[in-house]
Amino acid sequence: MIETVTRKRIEILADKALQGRVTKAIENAQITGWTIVPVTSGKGREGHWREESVMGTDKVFVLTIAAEDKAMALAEELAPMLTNLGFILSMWDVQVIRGERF
Amino acid sequence: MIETVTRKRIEILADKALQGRVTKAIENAQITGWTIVPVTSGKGREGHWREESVMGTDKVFVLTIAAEDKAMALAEELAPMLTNLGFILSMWDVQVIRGERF
Amino acid sequence: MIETVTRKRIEILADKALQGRVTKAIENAQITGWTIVPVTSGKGREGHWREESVMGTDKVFVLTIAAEDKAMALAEELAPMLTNLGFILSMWDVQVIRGERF
Amino acid sequence: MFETAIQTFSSPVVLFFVLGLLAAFARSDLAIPEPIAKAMSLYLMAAIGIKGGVAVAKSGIDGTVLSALAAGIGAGFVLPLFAYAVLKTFGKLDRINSGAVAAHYGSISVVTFVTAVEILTGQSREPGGYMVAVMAAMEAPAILAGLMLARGVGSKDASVGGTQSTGEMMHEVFTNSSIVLLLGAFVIGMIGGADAFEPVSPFFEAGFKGVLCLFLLDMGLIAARRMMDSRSITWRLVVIAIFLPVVNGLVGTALGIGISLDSGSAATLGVLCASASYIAVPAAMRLALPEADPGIYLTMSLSITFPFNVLINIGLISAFAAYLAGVMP
Amino acid sequence: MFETAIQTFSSPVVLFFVLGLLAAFARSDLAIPEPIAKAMSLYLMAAIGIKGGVAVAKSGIDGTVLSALAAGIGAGFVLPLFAYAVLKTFGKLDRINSGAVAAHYGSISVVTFVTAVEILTGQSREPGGYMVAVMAAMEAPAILAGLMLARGVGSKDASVGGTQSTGEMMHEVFTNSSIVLLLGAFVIGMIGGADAFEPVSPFFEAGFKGVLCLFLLDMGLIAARRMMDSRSITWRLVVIAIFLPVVNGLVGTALGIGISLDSGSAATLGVLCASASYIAVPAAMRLALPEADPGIYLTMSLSITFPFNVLINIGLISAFAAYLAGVMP
Amino acid sequence: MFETAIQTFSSPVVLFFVLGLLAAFARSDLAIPEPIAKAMSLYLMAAIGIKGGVAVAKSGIDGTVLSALAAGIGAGFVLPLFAYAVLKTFGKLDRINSGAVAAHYGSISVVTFVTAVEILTGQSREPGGYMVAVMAAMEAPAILAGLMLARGVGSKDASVGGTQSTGEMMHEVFTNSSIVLLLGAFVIGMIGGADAFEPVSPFFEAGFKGVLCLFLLDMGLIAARRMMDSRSITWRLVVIAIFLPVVNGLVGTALGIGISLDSGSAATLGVLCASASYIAVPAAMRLALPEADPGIYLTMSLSITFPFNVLINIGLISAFAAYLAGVMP
Ligand SMILES: Nc1ncnc2c1ncn2[C@@H]1O[C@H](COP(=O)(O)O)[C@@H](O)[C@H]1O
Ligand SMILES: Nc1ncnc2c1ncn2[C@@H]1O[C@H](COP(=O)(O)O)[C@@H](O)[C@H]1O
Ligand SMILES: Nc1ncnc2c1ncn2[C@@H]1O[C@H](COP(=O)(O)O)[C@@H](O)[C@H]1O
Ligand code: NA
Ligand code: NA
Ligand code: NA
Repeated sequence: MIETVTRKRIEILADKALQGRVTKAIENAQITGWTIVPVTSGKGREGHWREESVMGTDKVFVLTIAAEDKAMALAEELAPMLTNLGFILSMWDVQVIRGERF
Repeated sequence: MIETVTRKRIEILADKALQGRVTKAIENAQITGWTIVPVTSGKGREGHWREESVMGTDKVFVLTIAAEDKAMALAEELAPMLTNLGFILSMWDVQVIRGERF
Repeated sequence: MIETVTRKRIEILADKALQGRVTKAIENAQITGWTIVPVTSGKGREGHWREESVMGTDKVFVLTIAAEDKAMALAEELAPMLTNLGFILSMWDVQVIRGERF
Repeated sequence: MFETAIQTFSSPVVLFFVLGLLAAFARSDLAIPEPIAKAMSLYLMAAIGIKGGVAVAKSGIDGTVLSALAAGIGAGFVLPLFAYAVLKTFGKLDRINSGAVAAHYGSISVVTFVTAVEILTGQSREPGGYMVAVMAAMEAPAILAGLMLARGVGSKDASVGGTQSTGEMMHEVFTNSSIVLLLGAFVIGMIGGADAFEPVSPFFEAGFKGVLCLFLLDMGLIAARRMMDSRSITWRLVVIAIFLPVVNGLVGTALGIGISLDSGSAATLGVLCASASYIAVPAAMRLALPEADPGIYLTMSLSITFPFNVLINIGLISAFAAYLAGVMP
Repeated sequence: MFETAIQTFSSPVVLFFVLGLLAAFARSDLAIPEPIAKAMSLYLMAAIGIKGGVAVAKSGIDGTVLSALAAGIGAGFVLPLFAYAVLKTFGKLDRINSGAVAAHYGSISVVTFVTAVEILTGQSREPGGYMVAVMAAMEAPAILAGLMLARGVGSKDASVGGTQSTGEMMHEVFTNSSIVLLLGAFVIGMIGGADAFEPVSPFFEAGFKGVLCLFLLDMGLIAARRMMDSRSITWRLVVIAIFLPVVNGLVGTALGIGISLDSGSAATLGVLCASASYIAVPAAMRLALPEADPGIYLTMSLSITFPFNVLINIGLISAFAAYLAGVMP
Repeated sequence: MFETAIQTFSSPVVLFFVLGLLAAFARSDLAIPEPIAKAMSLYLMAAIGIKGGVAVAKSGIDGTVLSALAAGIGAGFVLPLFAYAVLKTFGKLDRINSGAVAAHYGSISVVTFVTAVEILTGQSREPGGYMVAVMAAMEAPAILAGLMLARGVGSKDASVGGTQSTGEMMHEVFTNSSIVLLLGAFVIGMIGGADAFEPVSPFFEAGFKGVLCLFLLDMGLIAARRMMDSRSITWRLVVIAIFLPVVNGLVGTALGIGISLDSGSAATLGVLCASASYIAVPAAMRLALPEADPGIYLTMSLSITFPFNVLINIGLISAFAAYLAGVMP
């Protein structure tokens, strides 16, 4: 049977305009990659938002898969943005194939 | 090291036209927020569908993060729609930072 | 309280042009369905890519929920593509309602 | 007849539709991006609405207009009853799906209307500008009729869709984006009149037919793909999806001649009755009757009736109107 | 005055804006797909830029042009100071939000400008082509002024936004997509001149007003939805969002007449001063001042000031300019 | 020569391309939404196809047309062989990537073709309408040649891409969306002829150059960003991406003059040979040869050869054609 290893998958909801700050943090944590998934609207304590690309209110999900220690380092680095910029972060364990890639 | 808490992440695949029923259920369950992710096509027992926004066959993923009790209350409320309207629901445990938000 | 069962959720990042190979593998594994989520850009060991639909560099996430045995069979079948075609696969346990569907 | 067919098949609009059908059947990956398809449909609604409004501002509202409006609205309420009966008996559909499909056939298809206007204008029988108003007025009545049939008039229904109040339902029907845009643009056209619209006419008029070509290319692609994927369609439903437009087309045309419309306008009323909605009504049904199966109503209206109307039935109706107008001058 | 109002309200552009507002208030699901809205805004920037560039290539740069440019840039730096003071004291906003909002009111709204040009041209008082250059020159100064106010000039700020260097900030402001496209198209227009642009004029000129109609439909929808969702807006901010355009409009118009612009151009300078950005500045703020609340600055500029300007204030400013031009000939 | 350069650089189409390049190099966030870019490419294919079809319907198919077609198809099969040899030896690419890149250079770039037609028409040397047919005929042969080279003719290949049957491969190449749309629109144009197309010409003809401006803006942005991100490009590949269009351009032009085409049509044949595909072929390769690296073939064709052709090589080829036509009258 095929071999899998366990990694952390981290998902950060961030403003598209500030996506670069998140991916820079990912690179600083020496994680090998990331992938961007679009989102179109949402609601939170600050109320309702909608993707309005003309005004630049868009958000995105930044996904990244990494070993636990790097994932925690990333979470640490992103923590202040979660508070100041209204980002949201969640993470969980996943099994991946060819774990040496992550 | 940064502190994380465990929450449930619930993901519901629903018709875009009926997205409001899902988010109303989320608000009824007193969950603080939700986020919409677009989807473009799929296949299930009822066959193949594609995003056709002219005819309104689009679907979306509604994501929400909540404490376990609220998550179960939401699942309970959504259960009839899963059967009648062909929605799909899955949920799993995630770690979040600043858990008081969820 | 509502009853849930545990299933595997598998997520494959693949070229949109090759999406059909992934969904064919899903059907070969006798999994009942799948859903496509768009992605817009990313970075990996091979560098940066962006969705450029004119040139056909788009990628997608193919999501599918299945019982563990089928999930592993699918992973087995997809393994060569992960290496040759640069796909990425991760999977984790989720709780679903009406588990007989998956 | 034969000449009409030639004319139909040398129209770029029709040829692009056929290209879409063929490309999808050949399993080409050709596809119009979703936001563009949606934008084209909004553009077409706005352009048609404005054109109709400006025409009515010019012509005014007289007896002909009022009787055409009355005929259209009446047909919108009556045709679903007939369709429902056929669908439930011969078609063997359940109540909910019969009601949903009946709503589609009682309502109208804006693009079929526009294609008919193109073809009739090519025959120098351009219908009156007020027919846009008739079309707009025919969008909603059938939705209401179909919903009542589906839910059983008066009966309290325990299904999920049924938990919605009639008020909510009416709100959703009348705030449906296509209906709002078509009527809104119509009113804007009436307020502004021809002078105000001169500056925007390069966009809304000169560009119209070209956009229609690309929109029909997309409809051809979608109609063919849907037909190939379809699982819920029986031969009985295929028969109905051809039978209803033929019958409704004849009835509508005769009605038009009966209330003394010119032959082009009467043919257009026939086409409106023959056409089945695939933009406004599916969107309304998804909200108001979510238990109904889009695999049935969309495949019938878009994949069977729409191509049949565009490729064959408009020609038949146009010939029938010319014949009737000759017989009863 | 009354005639101007009539003229305003029979313009298709304005009527589509009103349709958007009404549809959103009626909770219709009408929506323009996001990529289309974005593409329309890019198209409008490119078209305006080219038009201005071609106009300046034809007219050349003379004393009038230079003094109008100087007046515009000066206003861009000064108006935010006044706005900031009002927002911080009467408006009760904190420093960061006051600076962000001040940047919006000091900068300009391209669509308000275009609508004013439409309306003034309808009154045979078309402003000079160089006013596009003035508009382009007014985009950035207020962003810089607002950022300095928000960060406290000279003070080292420990906030997240403040970790960005001034160099990075300037880079982000000047490579903002709307500014790059507007200026780029302006330069292209100047290089090519009228001859080179004849072949592309069907696309960029003839289509312009129609696209503007649909863009304003969308802005009406978004403005109204944002207003209904808004949580952070107090009555004080509503007052300011009306008060600033009135005062800035009068000041700008007087300035224009003062430097001997014709009445149409002076009114346009007034409208530029009165208008608040909702495309370029929000995008720049999201990057350079992410702690500021878009719920405040976008709701004020897009949902209150923009409709006020389009529906009422352009008429007032135009009348005021005509009056001043009459008094001081 | 010098005049040609001036003409090239005052064409709005070229200027928008340069704006895109500059904006991306300056790291502006300017971007055309993806669905719009895709829609523009579909629009350009449809418009060019129709135009060519109408032109051939008018002129008929004579000896010149047939020999131009034969020359184009022949070049499509032969040029990849030469390119493959250069890529494998001097370029040091492996077999798969050499085959993939060779397919791109043997095939054609529709946008380069259109830009050349613009520039030649500006010099009163408009090529014959049948050149669209030649272009369409040149799209596919090089894809087949390149695939055979990449897979090793006759050899059974165990790689993932190789598991696909030749039948499937041919199906994917010929149902490729750009090829279907270009050929489909060509046939539609031939069936309808000029009369049928008059009503859609405001959309497909008048709008064409404007859309081309925005499309080239986007191509400039993408080409420059891809170049800045590129990791797999060596100086040897850069040299080849300049060398091949120069040689292929000279060969194609001489071939054109040799078969007695007028100097504009011969130059166009040269440009077709010189151009490298970046729409149809990459899409086909992604399916049929997924192991090849898009970072190589797209960067070479789009980021190096395309700008080189648009900014410099079209001018050179045009001058060479004029010279040859003078020498051999
Ligand atoms: N409980 C939640 N589950 C999923 N998404 C959330 C949740 N809370 C907030 N969000 C998302 O995060 C955005 C910002 O949240 P907030 O800062 O609370 O307004 C919201 O608009 C949602 O898109
Ligand atoms: N096993 C599955 N995994 C992921 N998505 C599924 C699965 N089954 C169904 N779906 C999605 O749910 C939609 C409706 O499913 P169904 O009601 O079974 O046709 C499908 O079209 C898919 O998009
Ligand atoms: N660690 C990661 N986390 C999330 N996505 C990744 C990761 N590594 C690679 N990817 C995605 O997979 C694509 C291909 O990866 P690669 O083959 O490493 O270039 C990248 O462009 C990303 O979109
Ligand atoms: Na009907
Ligand atoms: Na201002
Ligand atoms: Na070539």
